[in-house]
Amino acid sequence: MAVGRSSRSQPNEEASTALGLLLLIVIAFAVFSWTATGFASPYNLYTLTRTAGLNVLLGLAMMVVIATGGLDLSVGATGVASAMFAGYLMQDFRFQMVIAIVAALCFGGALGFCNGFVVVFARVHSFIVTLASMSIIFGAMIVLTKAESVRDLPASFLALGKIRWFGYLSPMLIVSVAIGALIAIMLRWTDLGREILASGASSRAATLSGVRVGSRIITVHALSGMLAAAAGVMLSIRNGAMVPSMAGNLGQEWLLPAFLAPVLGGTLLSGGRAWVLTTVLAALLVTELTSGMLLMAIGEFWVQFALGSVLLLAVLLEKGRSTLMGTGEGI
Amino acid sequence: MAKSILRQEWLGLAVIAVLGFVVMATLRPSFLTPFNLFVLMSTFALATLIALGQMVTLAVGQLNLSLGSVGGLVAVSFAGLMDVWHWSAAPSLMAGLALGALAGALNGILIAQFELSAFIVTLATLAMFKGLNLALTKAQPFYHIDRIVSAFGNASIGGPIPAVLIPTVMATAVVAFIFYRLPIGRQILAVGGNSSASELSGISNKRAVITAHVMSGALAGLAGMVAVARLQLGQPTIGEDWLISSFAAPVIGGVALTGGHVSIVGTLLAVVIVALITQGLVLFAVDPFYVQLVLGGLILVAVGLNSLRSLLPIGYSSL
Amino acid sequence: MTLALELQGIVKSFPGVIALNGVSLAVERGSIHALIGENGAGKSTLIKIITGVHRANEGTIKVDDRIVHFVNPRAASREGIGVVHQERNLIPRFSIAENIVLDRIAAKTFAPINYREINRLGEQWLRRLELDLDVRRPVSSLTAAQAQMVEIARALSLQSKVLVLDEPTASLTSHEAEALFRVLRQLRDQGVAILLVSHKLEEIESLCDCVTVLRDGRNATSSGPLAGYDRAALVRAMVGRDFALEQAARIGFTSTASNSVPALELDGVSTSLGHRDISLSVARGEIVGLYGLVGAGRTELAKSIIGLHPIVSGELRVHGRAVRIGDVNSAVHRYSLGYVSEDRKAEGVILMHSVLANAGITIWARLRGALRLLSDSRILSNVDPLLRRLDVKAASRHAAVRNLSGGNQQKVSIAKWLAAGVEILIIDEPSVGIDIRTKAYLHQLIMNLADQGTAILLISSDLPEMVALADRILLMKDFRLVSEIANDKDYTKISADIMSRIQAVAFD
Amino acid sequence: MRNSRLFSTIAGALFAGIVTSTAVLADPSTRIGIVAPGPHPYFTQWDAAGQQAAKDFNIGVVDYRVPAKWELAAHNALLESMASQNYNAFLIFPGDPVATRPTVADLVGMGAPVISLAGCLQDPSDAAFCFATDNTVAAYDAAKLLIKEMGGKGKIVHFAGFLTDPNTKVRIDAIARAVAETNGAVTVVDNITDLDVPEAAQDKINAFLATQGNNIDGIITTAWIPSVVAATALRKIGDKRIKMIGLDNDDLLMAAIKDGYVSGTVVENAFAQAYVGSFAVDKLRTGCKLRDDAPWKNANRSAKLMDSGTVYVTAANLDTYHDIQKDKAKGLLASFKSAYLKCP
Repeated sequence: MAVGRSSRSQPNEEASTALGLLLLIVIAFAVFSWTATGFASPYNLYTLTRTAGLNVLLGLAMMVVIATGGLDLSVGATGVASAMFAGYLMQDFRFQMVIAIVAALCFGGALGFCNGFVVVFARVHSFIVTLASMSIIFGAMIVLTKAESVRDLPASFLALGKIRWFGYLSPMLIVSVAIGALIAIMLRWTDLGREILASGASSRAATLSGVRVGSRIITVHALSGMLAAAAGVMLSIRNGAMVPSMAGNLGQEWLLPAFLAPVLGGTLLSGGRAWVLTTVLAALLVTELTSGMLLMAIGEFWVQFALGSVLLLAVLLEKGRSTLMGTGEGI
Repeated sequence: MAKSILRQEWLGLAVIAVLGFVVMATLRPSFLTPFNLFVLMSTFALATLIALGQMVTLAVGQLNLSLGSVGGLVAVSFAGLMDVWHWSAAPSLMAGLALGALAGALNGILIAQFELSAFIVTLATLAMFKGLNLALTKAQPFYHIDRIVSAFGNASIGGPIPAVLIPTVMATAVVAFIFYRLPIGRQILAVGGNSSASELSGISNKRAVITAHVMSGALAGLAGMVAVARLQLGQPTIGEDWLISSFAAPVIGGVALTGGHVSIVGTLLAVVIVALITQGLVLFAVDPFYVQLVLGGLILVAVGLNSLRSLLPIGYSSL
Repeated sequence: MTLALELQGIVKSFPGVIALNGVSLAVERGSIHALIGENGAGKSTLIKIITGVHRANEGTIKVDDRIVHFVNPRAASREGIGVVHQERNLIPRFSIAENIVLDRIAAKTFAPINYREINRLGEQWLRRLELDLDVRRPVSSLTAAQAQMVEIARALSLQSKVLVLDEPTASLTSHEAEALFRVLRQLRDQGVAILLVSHKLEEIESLCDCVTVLRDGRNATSSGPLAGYDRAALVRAMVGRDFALEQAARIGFTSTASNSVPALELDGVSTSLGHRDISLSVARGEIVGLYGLVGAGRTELAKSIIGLHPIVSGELRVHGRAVRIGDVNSAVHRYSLGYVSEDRKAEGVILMHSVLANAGITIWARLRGALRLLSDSRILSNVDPLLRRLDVKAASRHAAVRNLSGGNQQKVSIAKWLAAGVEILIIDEPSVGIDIRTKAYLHQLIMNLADQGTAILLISSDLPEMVALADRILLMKDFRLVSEIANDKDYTKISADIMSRIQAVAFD
Repeated sequence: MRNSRLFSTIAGALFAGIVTSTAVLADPSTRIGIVAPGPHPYFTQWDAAGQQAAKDFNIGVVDYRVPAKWELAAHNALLESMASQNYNAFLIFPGDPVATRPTVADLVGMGAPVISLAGCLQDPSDAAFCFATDNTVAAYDAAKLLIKEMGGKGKIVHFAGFLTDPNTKVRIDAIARAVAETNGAVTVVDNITDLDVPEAAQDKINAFLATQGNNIDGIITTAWIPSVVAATALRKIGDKRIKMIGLDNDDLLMAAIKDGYVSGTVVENAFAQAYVGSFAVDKLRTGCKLRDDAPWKNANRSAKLMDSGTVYVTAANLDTYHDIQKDKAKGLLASFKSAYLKCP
């Protein structure tokens, strides 16, 4: 009995992708250090790690849904709405900061839960459901807040944004990486994560093995909502205010970073494979590229074009890789 | 049976549209003033092009997130050609259409040739086209468009009928002709309806997919240029908020998200309904942000109804 | 010669399995030719080679005495091979006429379509099939039989010289099947060569002129007139006279006090899928076979039992207790009920995941510790003995199941139920696409399971397998149970009995 | 093995980068960054004014930069990147009056003085002061001018920009105040907001004019896109009965003033802001201080506002208003030197 072609066990693939990304990060770092004035300055590293913290969360928020073969367009709307919710609790109801943040996470989780619920019970693809909910959530948020920022926040909350370690490190990245570690543990070392991946790889096989695929889909949407909420809170901490437009109209500005990290990190869009480490590294790389390009003379007007190209390049590479390996895994 | 359901499907929309019209006209007599009708039809003209642009990709079972981004890029290029290089309107229009089609072709080729997900490809090109737009314009509008274009954007062709309705009517006719009369249109629908069956019957699925995206790009480009004519300037922000409405109208109009079926009349009626709602909110001084809420809700209701309908057994396709 | 289609020495192998090993086939013009064989005999692979879906590793294909090479399905249809697959290949929203002439639409790009012409053509072909339908109706509104007719019309419209029909009557009523046969005879008389794949010997006898029997990827008979065979001879050719001897016969199941309460019992069960009044019982340690033709509703019954589809009336009892199983999760974890799917690649295993992940999926919930934590080593310690016992051959426990052979995939698919320690196991077509040795091994495994007290409901279309394993055999037809046979392991007798019963009820 | 090599590479690159960047940081001359929050024709004057200031006041570098999109995150990212590039003095239009504060705090913390330009940060902030047109005054003046054009009576509609922009609310209030002074002769029919997206503005403004155009006598627009759209709509209707006053300097608006469809526009002195601002921030960086007794105004959410004034542009002074702005800039410069600044 031939044992197929090469045995491609998942950890190896993840490690090689991670190594590749790490190499790119280092190369980019070296290149930008030489070419872009101030790239390696402590302040730039500080802001870079701060932005990376946000991008890591966004990537993870999308990754967990992609793991089941779905997607969540409403991350931006959910993130901003949840942050606004926390802001109102602190500003108008004088909630303790920690309680407000926890409440915001729950709020985001609840919004995600609704997404997942509709996806499962209306049996409609998550694309169209989250497209609609992105419009509904953002619309409702604007109507309720009259599009006004939350500006009167407790000092303890504002102080969080000023923490800076060793001069060049933002704790936001550490928090995000810690959350990433939790999700990695969840995906690899709990039955919940394993069931999520099984649901994404083959919902029929998973169902027939006794996995409640529907509730796993709801789980990841809720988790995605929570992570989006965490991203919203993190950005609010950085801004010192909750601004309704901080993720752009309908939260659309978060979509590109949210998809860039998992796709670059080798998460399969068809589901069943999701790597936290590479998603985190990919988010770092994207942040690094953005920052470097801003610093180089290329100019801020080309950043978006470049990020789009990177996304395209990533899917083309993944396609080429899976064709070469003959695995036929769809992107 | 299916046919009667189909008919009911857009009969319902027609009833809603007419009712909405009547309600508005009775509650606000000013609704029927020629200028208001002119404005309503201008809105309709642009929104229809956007909706059709998304509908053609839905027809082949895919989607185009870059629709607005293509529209914006074509809009500024169209205006830029006239402003910077002093081209006249006609060649600029041609160049704009070609650029839109080219952008669509890029999407289509990446998707069909490399077998990539339409979602991720058009998300990437959304960013790329928008980036090009910003890099070209430095985010500043082009003001000096050809007088013909600005006159066209404001002109009426008899009574309250705006001239910008002409490209929309023509585009709709062409799209309808392609989908109902031309082999390539039928091939697009066949691929959307059952791609393995279409492949077996000798249809080139790749060509159908690419064609659908080319059409989508051209329609987006045309929409962008109509927007320039209406705004009287080449705004780089054109297209930024097309995403939701581009899906809303076809979905409400009964276009199958899985592909293989388009309803042009349904889509047009859905555009009318959405336009009436937007107008109604302004007329009744309701917070304009409710538009977002209502649009999202309508999409959900429409897909909910569709999935309900698909539960009803009709013939073998439900097996 | 008047051979419309001739295949010689066709060899086709897939990784780990040789599906066809030197198969020949000759189909004469103006004849209806039956291609028969048990499941896994290689019929569908052969059909796929004839229709250009697969390419043979060796051998020649001749159409009208000309050697041809089919690089894709399109090439086959250009050579006059028309095919009607088991699943429908129609564009749902298109009209009947348009579906019939779809190939013409595919050939052009911009020349406007003349619907009057298309409707005329469509009507012409429909009329040839004596079908009175409005050709402007969308095919989504047709019944399965009508849709199949449309596909036949489409195949004919391509001037097909050879018409291949794969299990055409599987989803037809007997009345509809008769109508189809009239059409096929008529086409034969017009000179069309028809290759018919079917399980139903009755319909083959009444319809076909010639026959080729396949067994285990080889010709059991070469192509020849059907007149030379009676039904028993066909059955012999299909199942192989001495094949049953290879099987280790199982010591019969005996009812004792410890298994007097059935582990699984259905009492007058009807399902939302159309099963009516199904009553059956499986005791601990018993293997109950469920036999039937394609489309009889066996798999659907299995899926209804495990909670995938609702049971609308009647009672389902597990260990004597009436239960309602809402989903597979509770079937597995509450009622200790497992299901080995017939569709291994889509439902049995998760191809992209590791052996470990596949074999352990049913016990994750049980093994998890605090905070739902669950380590690989913990799963491994539970499933590794099983994987060893099943002799699963894989590069490592972390290798993706995709890279395993069919037999090893099937072992993994069964391993998860062993790991779960289910008391009731429904096994659906366990040996499809699996080589003989692994098959024998699986049979031994199933028997051992039963001996250890597992109640097994075995679904199989493989008659020798059924006879070798089952203690009792239930016959299913059109979503109803029609007969029960006590299995005394006398293969010749039992197989003839089953065949005659199932064929007897085929057209009632 | 492999990993340790990677880490040493990272460490090496880090070290090299830090060394080079600190070397550049030692540059003693003033490098001013003028940063707008997003593309807007209003800011085009800043570039030229900055260059003028660099020449007139002998400042090392004055660069005008703008993010590709009107978006807070992009604005912050641009500011951060400029801080890393050794810009050591900033004139910033805040992307958000509160959410830009932490970034400004960072910049000031690194020793770069910041003046908030054309729009103010909400107090308390680390900006030295706010140099902007007093929104209340500008909107009030515009409303007064409109009321005068309308002959002291009639109905007004106000088309405004994003509600998210706190200035929008301030302007609504200022217009209400001007209207209130007419004792009911003039009323505000509606304040329609969030018109900064072209399509939305097009739909809403046209719909409003279509249905209620006969009902109103005056239009005041306080944002860029609604100004353009409303001016275009009036041209389309061809009706010069409705008086309109803008609060912007878009080309199409200017053309409409020239052709008589729009009465005039109250233009902020963008030239003066960047020109005088550059001078001020350079002085603040090189040791000068602000006087404790400077005549700050308390407006625009800031207690330290220096009003940069406005110019009322009509068909009569359309071609010369840039000169008027420059003249006024000289006046502002003089008063800043005398009343606001003290140098050692």
